[in-house]
Amino acid sequence: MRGPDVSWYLIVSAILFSIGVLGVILRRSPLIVLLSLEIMLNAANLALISFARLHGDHDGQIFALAVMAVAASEVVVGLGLIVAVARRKLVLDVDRFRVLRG
Amino acid sequence: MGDILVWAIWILAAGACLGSGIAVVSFGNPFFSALALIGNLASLAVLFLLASAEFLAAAQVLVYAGAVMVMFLFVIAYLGGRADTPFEGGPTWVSAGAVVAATALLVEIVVVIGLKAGDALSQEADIERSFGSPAEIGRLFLTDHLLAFEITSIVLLVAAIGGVILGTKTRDEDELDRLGESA
Amino acid sequence: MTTALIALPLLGALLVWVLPFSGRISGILATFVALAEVALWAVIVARFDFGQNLQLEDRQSWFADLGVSYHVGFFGFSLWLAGLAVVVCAATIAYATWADRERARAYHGLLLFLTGSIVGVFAAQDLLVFYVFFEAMLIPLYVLIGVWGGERRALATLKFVIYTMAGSLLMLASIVAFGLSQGSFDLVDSGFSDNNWIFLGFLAAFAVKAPLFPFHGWLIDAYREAPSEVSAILSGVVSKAAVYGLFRITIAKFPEPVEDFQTPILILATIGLVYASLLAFRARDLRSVTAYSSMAQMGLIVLGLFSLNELGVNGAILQSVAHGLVSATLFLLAGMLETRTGTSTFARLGGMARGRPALATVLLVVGVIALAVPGSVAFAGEFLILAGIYDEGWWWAAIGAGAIVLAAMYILRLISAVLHRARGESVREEAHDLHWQELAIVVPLVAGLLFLSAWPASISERNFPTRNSEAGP
Amino acid sequence: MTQGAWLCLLAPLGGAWAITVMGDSISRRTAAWISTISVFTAFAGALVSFVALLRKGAEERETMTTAWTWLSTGSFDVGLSLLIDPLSVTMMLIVSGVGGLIVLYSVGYMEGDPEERRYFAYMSFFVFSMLLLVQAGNFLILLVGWGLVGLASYLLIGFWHNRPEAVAAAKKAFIMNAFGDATMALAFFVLIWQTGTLEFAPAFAGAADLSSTALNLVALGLLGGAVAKSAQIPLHTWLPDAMEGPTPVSALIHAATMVTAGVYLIVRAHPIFELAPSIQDLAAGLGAITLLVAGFVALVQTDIKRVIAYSTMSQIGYMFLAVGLGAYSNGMFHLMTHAFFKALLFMAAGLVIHHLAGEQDIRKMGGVRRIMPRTYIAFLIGSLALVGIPPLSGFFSKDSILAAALASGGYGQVLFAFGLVGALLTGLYTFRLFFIVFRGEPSPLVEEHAHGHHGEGPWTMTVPVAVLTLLAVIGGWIQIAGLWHYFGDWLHDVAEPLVEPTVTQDYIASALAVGLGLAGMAIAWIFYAAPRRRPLPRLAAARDILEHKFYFDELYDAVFYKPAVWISAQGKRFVEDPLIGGSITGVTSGARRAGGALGEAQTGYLRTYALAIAGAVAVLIVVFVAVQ
Amino acid sequence: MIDTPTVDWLALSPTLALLGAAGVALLAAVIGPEWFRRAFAGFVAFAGFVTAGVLAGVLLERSPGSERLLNESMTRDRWGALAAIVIAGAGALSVLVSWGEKRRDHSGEYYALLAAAGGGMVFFVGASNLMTLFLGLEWFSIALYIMCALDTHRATSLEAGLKYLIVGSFGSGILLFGSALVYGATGELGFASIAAAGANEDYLLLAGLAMIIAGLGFKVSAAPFHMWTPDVYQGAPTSVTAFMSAATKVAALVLAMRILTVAFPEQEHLWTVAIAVIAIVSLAVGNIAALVQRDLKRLLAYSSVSHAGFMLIAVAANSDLGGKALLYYLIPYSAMSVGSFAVVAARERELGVPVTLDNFGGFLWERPFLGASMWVFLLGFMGMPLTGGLIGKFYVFSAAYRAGWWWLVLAGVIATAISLYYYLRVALAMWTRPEPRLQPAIAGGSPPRDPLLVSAVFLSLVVTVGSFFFVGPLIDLAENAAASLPF
Repeated sequence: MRGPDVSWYLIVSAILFSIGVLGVILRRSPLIVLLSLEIMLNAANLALISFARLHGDHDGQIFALAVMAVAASEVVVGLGLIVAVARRKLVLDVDRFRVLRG
Repeated sequence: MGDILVWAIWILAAGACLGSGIAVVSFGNPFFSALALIGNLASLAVLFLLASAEFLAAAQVLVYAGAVMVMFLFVIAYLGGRADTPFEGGPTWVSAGAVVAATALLVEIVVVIGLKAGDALSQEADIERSFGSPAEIGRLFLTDHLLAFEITSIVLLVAAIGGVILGTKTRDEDELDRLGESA
Repeated sequence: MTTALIALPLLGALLVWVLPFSGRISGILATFVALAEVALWAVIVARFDFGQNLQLEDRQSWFADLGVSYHVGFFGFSLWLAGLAVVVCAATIAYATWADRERARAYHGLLLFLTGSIVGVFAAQDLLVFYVFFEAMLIPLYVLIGVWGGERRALATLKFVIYTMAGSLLMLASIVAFGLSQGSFDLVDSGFSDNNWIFLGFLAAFAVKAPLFPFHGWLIDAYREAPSEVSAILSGVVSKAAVYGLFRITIAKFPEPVEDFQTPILILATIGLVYASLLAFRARDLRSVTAYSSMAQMGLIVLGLFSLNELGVNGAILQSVAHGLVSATLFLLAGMLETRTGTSTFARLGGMARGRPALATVLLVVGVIALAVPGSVAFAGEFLILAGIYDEGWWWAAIGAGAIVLAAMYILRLISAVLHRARGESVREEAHDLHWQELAIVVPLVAGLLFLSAWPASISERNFPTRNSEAGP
Repeated sequence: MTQGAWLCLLAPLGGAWAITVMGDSISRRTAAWISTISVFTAFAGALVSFVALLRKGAEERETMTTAWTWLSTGSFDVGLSLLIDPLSVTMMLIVSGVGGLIVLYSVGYMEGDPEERRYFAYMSFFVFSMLLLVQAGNFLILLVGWGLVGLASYLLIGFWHNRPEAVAAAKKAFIMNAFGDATMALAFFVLIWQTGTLEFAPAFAGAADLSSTALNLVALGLLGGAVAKSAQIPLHTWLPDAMEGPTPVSALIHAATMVTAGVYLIVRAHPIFELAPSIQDLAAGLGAITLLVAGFVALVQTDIKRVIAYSTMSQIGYMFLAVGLGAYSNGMFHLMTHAFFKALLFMAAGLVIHHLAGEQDIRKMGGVRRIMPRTYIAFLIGSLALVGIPPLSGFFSKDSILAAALASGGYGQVLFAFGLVGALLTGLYTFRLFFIVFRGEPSPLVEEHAHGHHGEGPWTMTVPVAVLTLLAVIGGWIQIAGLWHYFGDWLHDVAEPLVEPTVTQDYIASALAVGLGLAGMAIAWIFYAAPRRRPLPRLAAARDILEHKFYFDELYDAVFYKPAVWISAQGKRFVEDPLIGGSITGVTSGARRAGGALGEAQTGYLRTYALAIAGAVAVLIVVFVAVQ
Repeated sequence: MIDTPTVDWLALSPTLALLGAAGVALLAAVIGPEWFRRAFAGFVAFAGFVTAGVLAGVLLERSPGSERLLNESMTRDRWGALAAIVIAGAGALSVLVSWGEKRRDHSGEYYALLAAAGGGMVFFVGASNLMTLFLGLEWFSIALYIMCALDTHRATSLEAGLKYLIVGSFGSGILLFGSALVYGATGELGFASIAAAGANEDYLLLAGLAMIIAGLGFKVSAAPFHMWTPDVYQGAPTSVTAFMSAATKVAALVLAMRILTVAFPEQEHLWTVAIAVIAIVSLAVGNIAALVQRDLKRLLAYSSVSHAGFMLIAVAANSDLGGKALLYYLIPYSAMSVGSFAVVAARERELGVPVTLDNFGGFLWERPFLGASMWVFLLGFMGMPLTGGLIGKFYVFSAAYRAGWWWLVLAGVIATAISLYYYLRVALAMWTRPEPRLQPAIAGGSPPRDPLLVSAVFLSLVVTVGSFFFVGPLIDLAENAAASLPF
């Protein structure tokens, strides 16, 4: 049972990664930015897993698992931060955060 | 025949994955984006499965699409999913730059993969049936990657503390609010 | 001994900073330390064998992997430069005490620190140690100008720092390159280099510090804005660090590049000499004249150094000492004038000779020595320099001699503008002559100048032990 | 002998030092007397040396004494040494003797000036410097003395420092002399590198091997110094202005001693000049030109001291002429007699000025004879000596110069003609001055001061005048052509003359010179003193030229001073301020602008930060892949 | 049955000490009485850092060679141990600086997070496979994100936290993807194994390397990955900035050198040049942008960018001299960094507003010790003598020169010259004679006495100056440490 070889997975992964990058750079809602970050991490995961398959090596899978946990952690902190921001009645728009600049 | 089925599933999953990914970044409303991400994660789980990562596929669905995204949705709901117009605001060169940069990255990675594809990438290793099974993963976690495992837990712990700290209101904030009201 | 000479003022500085004395007391303490330093220097001179080269060495490994060690010691000529430093610094510290600067503890401590680092520069026999002292010398100067300077001190400090550091940093790069290619940073152990770029890096630092035309952008502001005693050290002593560096490093270590670049350097020095003299001739205030004259003199000294013969080099050292004392005294006098009139602008001065015989006499004597009237130590130095440079081409000597005529013009203008003619609008009717304490500060300097005028050979024949005409230790 | 020389040298320095250091603690009078005594002590020292030298044989009259090494570097050293030989002793005697008389005169002249102490310190210092100059045992010490007399001259010309003219004149004198110092120094550099020494004898010996270019350079450098110091054309313009100083200063420095140092220098360095004959001829030529030019300019001056100053220039021109032709003793002889009679003239003029409360304009004078008869006599004797009327001192010395010129071939005879014209002019301008000031009816100004004083001055002033009057009369008798020549013999070994005029030439020269001098006096009488005076000829152009002193000042102003000022101003305007001062501010403001631009790039939009990272990664990958 | 792997507890002990401290502090922060929390947590965190430092010292003493543990999860060597000491030192000083921070809630948690972040860094510097690298990075990064945003009542703090979080996660996303590519190219995660896999000509590996450099460059705050730095440093609580500026740089730079030399020796010709270029860009951007800053923290942030450039020069040299230079440089740099931010914190606390060049005026005369110390730190940043800053630059330049890269030396020289301008502006502001009229009011009447902060500044001063005089011993340490890397 052979499906597409690893390069196809990788291409998907690359596209997904680029979508994530686009999302982070283009979107202004911090929530969607966070979601885009998740997409980037998942793209990486996909790459890791397909490489694990390529090499027949579990390290990649384990790495991917750890990444999931890390992604979850980032989400937790990110959401906490967004909640704190919302509590301060600031507009949820990353473009509005530019007191610090120059 | 099996191959074709696998291909078909793969194409479906990959398409769904990319489609939902695009959806995530293009929906105006974060709520829909989050939902799209769930779809994205689920379709990724399928791809994982096809790449012989059963345990990870399961974890993806359970942990990610389940737990994390639920939290996400909860927060979005708490904040009231305010929609914004996607791809607008900020300096215009940012959007152009983003597209250029993302495309460049994509092309580069694809080219790199393409350069490699001829030889190495098609030579998939022969794998055991147990490849990617929970048992294997679990064993490695307790032996070779013990440290990574432990650290993952620490990261989660730290993040949890962070979530708590940031999520709760402090007295400094209270005071600020009072000042705001009196003013 | 050498380390003691370096460390004494540094420890004194710490003491002044730490002990919670009032301003006046701390000033007196600092003055005592400075005088003790002079005494220590005198002891060293007494023990020094002028028939030998490097002496009184202290050497201790600092970090061995790159071959850097704390290595200090004195040559005959560097001992004179160090003597100039300690004497001038003692005078300036005494003057600062007398002038009663605000925040006196910090001020006096910084002056002592400066003294120690200048002595360190003249003693350094390792490139990195040299760099350390060279820079350490600048640190207190920055503060002294930046805090106690005049109205435009911020600009003056910035210019001074950026100019001097830009030069110094190029030197640091050169030190790195030189030391690594030689395998040692020690000035005694290392050999010669024929790398032009490394040479130019060193040259840059010294050209700025001296300053040579056209690297003197910092000069006028710094000299004008700094407190007078700081200007005294700056022009009198700090510029001599460049002399030491030029001689001990560039000339001694880069024989080939020196040959190659001799003419351009001589041209720059000559341009600087004439240019600064001309500007001094039209400058509008006492300090500017002294500043530009200082620059002109440095051009002359560089001319002597790069004549690369015994006459010129000896003359350069002699002239360094002479000019150090002269310009320090002139700046101190400028300070004394400013405390009386609140200005050093010529247009507001004049007629101060009347009723102020001591002031007039001292200013006149110093001025006359500054313009190198024959018989003065400055004349002896300039004579040797020009005699030395004559060998490289009569035109250098001719231009140099011409510049000395210009020196006569601007110094006489200075003297007249301050002392002669009708009383200036800033000069008070009631004549305040120099106080005896001020005299006690200035007169020893003048006496030193007169002594050296009577016997310039006391320095010129004790610079180098050997009688061969090859310059360089 | 050496003790005498050192005493001679150091006594005035000690006097100056004592007056300076004691400051207010001694009275002004005490300072004056300290100075006077110190200079007379120097004279005593000079006499001791003189006597000691006389006792020796003619060949042994040369002693060097070195106090310590003054300047040395390895292979080159110069001692602080004195040379005692007939030449230097002659100068020592003149300097300290005439100097002593003038300082004594100053005691009276300067009385009441608030800064007397300073004056006398300067005077003593000057005498010291002048003695150092003439006693110097090598060129460098000579240059030291040379410079120090310049300094003393500066100090004394500008003594009344609240007068801007005095300050300006002092600066001018110093700077022109500094120019001369510089050319001398250059000459010494040649000597150092070519002969390795600055000692007189070895340097002269070594000079023989030099190339003619080098020799010409050395001689030219020395001549530059001499010309500047002795106010010869073209470096003469400072001397008339120097009359801003007190009159005794003019007498001492600008008549008797310092200005003649150039003559001394040429005599001292004659071996070099003889090796560079063209330069020596140049010296003679310059002297000849100066004596004419100065004589002409003296005709129109209206300041009593300036007239005498131009006359000094003119007489030094004679001396240059002499030494330039190699008649060294003749030049020195005239130097000595000139010291007597010119000092006398200045001091007599000083008496007049003193009497008239500082007035120096001869147009306001007239008939001074009535109120100052003895001064009148002294001035008359001085004037006659100056014109060269026998048997006064000037006659013998000036005529010996003219005779030497006559004996020096074609070039010499041209110069001889110059000298004769000069003699005519001398008679003319001297007696113009004399007649205007002393003859005729007293002018209102003179009337006004007629009864102000008792006598013509205090004894401190009159005694020196009397002594100098005597010297002006008899000073020339030590050398009478055809009879004896003690002076020439005395100097013979030091400076062997190149020309020895015959007695006939002497007589021809004397007759012509005296005749022309008398003619000049007669013309002066016609225009200024005759009962029926002839009106002055109206030569407007000539007058203009003369009153502007041949436009030398204007020329130097246009050629040196103005360009220097202009260059300086342009340098400040176009180089110093914009380039040197502006470069750093330009660089910093440029850097700050760049910083501002970077700040703009730091937009605050976090999305741009991510974009920067993504872009950089993209570039990095491309580069890596492409390079590989 | 699973064979339990043998764990080298000593190698982990510094990390564990800090983790333990974090745990204890957290407990106290949660269950202790309110008055007790801050004191206890602070003390525990301080003790944790000190213990970690001591244990790292022991580790340094007892690790003569380089030993890979747990399937290349981490390496026990002197390279990591020395870096751990520096991090622990910076952490301990940061605790002292933090003490005077007026924070009513979460003060206990703050110290727990500080200790946790420190633990992460200490672990991170020993990481020797891509997974532990990523996890360690996230460990301390997440702790820092939280700490940056800790002053939730301050909008700038939130802004800093949000920016740091998003841009930081973006950076680690790129790092992760790069790791994945490297893994794909070699099939290995461990650094040494990557090198051994011999996938030298592999484009995947190169792309991965580029992304890893970017990710680490982000943490180092090297330009052009630096843009978060000024915003975050400015917005974060000052004590956090102090910790971040010192410790994060140490961790990231040390690890960057480790991964580049261990995992990518064959790609040396690429990454040395890349790092060199990044170094130059950092020098240029950091210094030039700092010229116009008026906010002191922001100015120091740009300065830290430029110093990242300097230290990257050492990395680019890729030699034992470079390694030595890097480790040596980090010691005074950390001290100067913590010290200068501590001084800023002191001023901030007495004024109650952000410190700018304007309200810093006259500081030297009001607080002579702190002012003089600040002057010394500035001198250190400039690379002036009597501070280790000079020797650090000297070594960095030496390393670059010996590597044949004289143009890096020149770039460093020019950058230093530019930097003088803004450092000196700070100094000039500090020296300004106080004019009562212009003097900002001190919040709360009189300057708060904060002996702990003063002692932190004092210790920083001692290190800054001491590292100048005792170069020999420190260099020996650094030399031994650098010997653990395969140059």
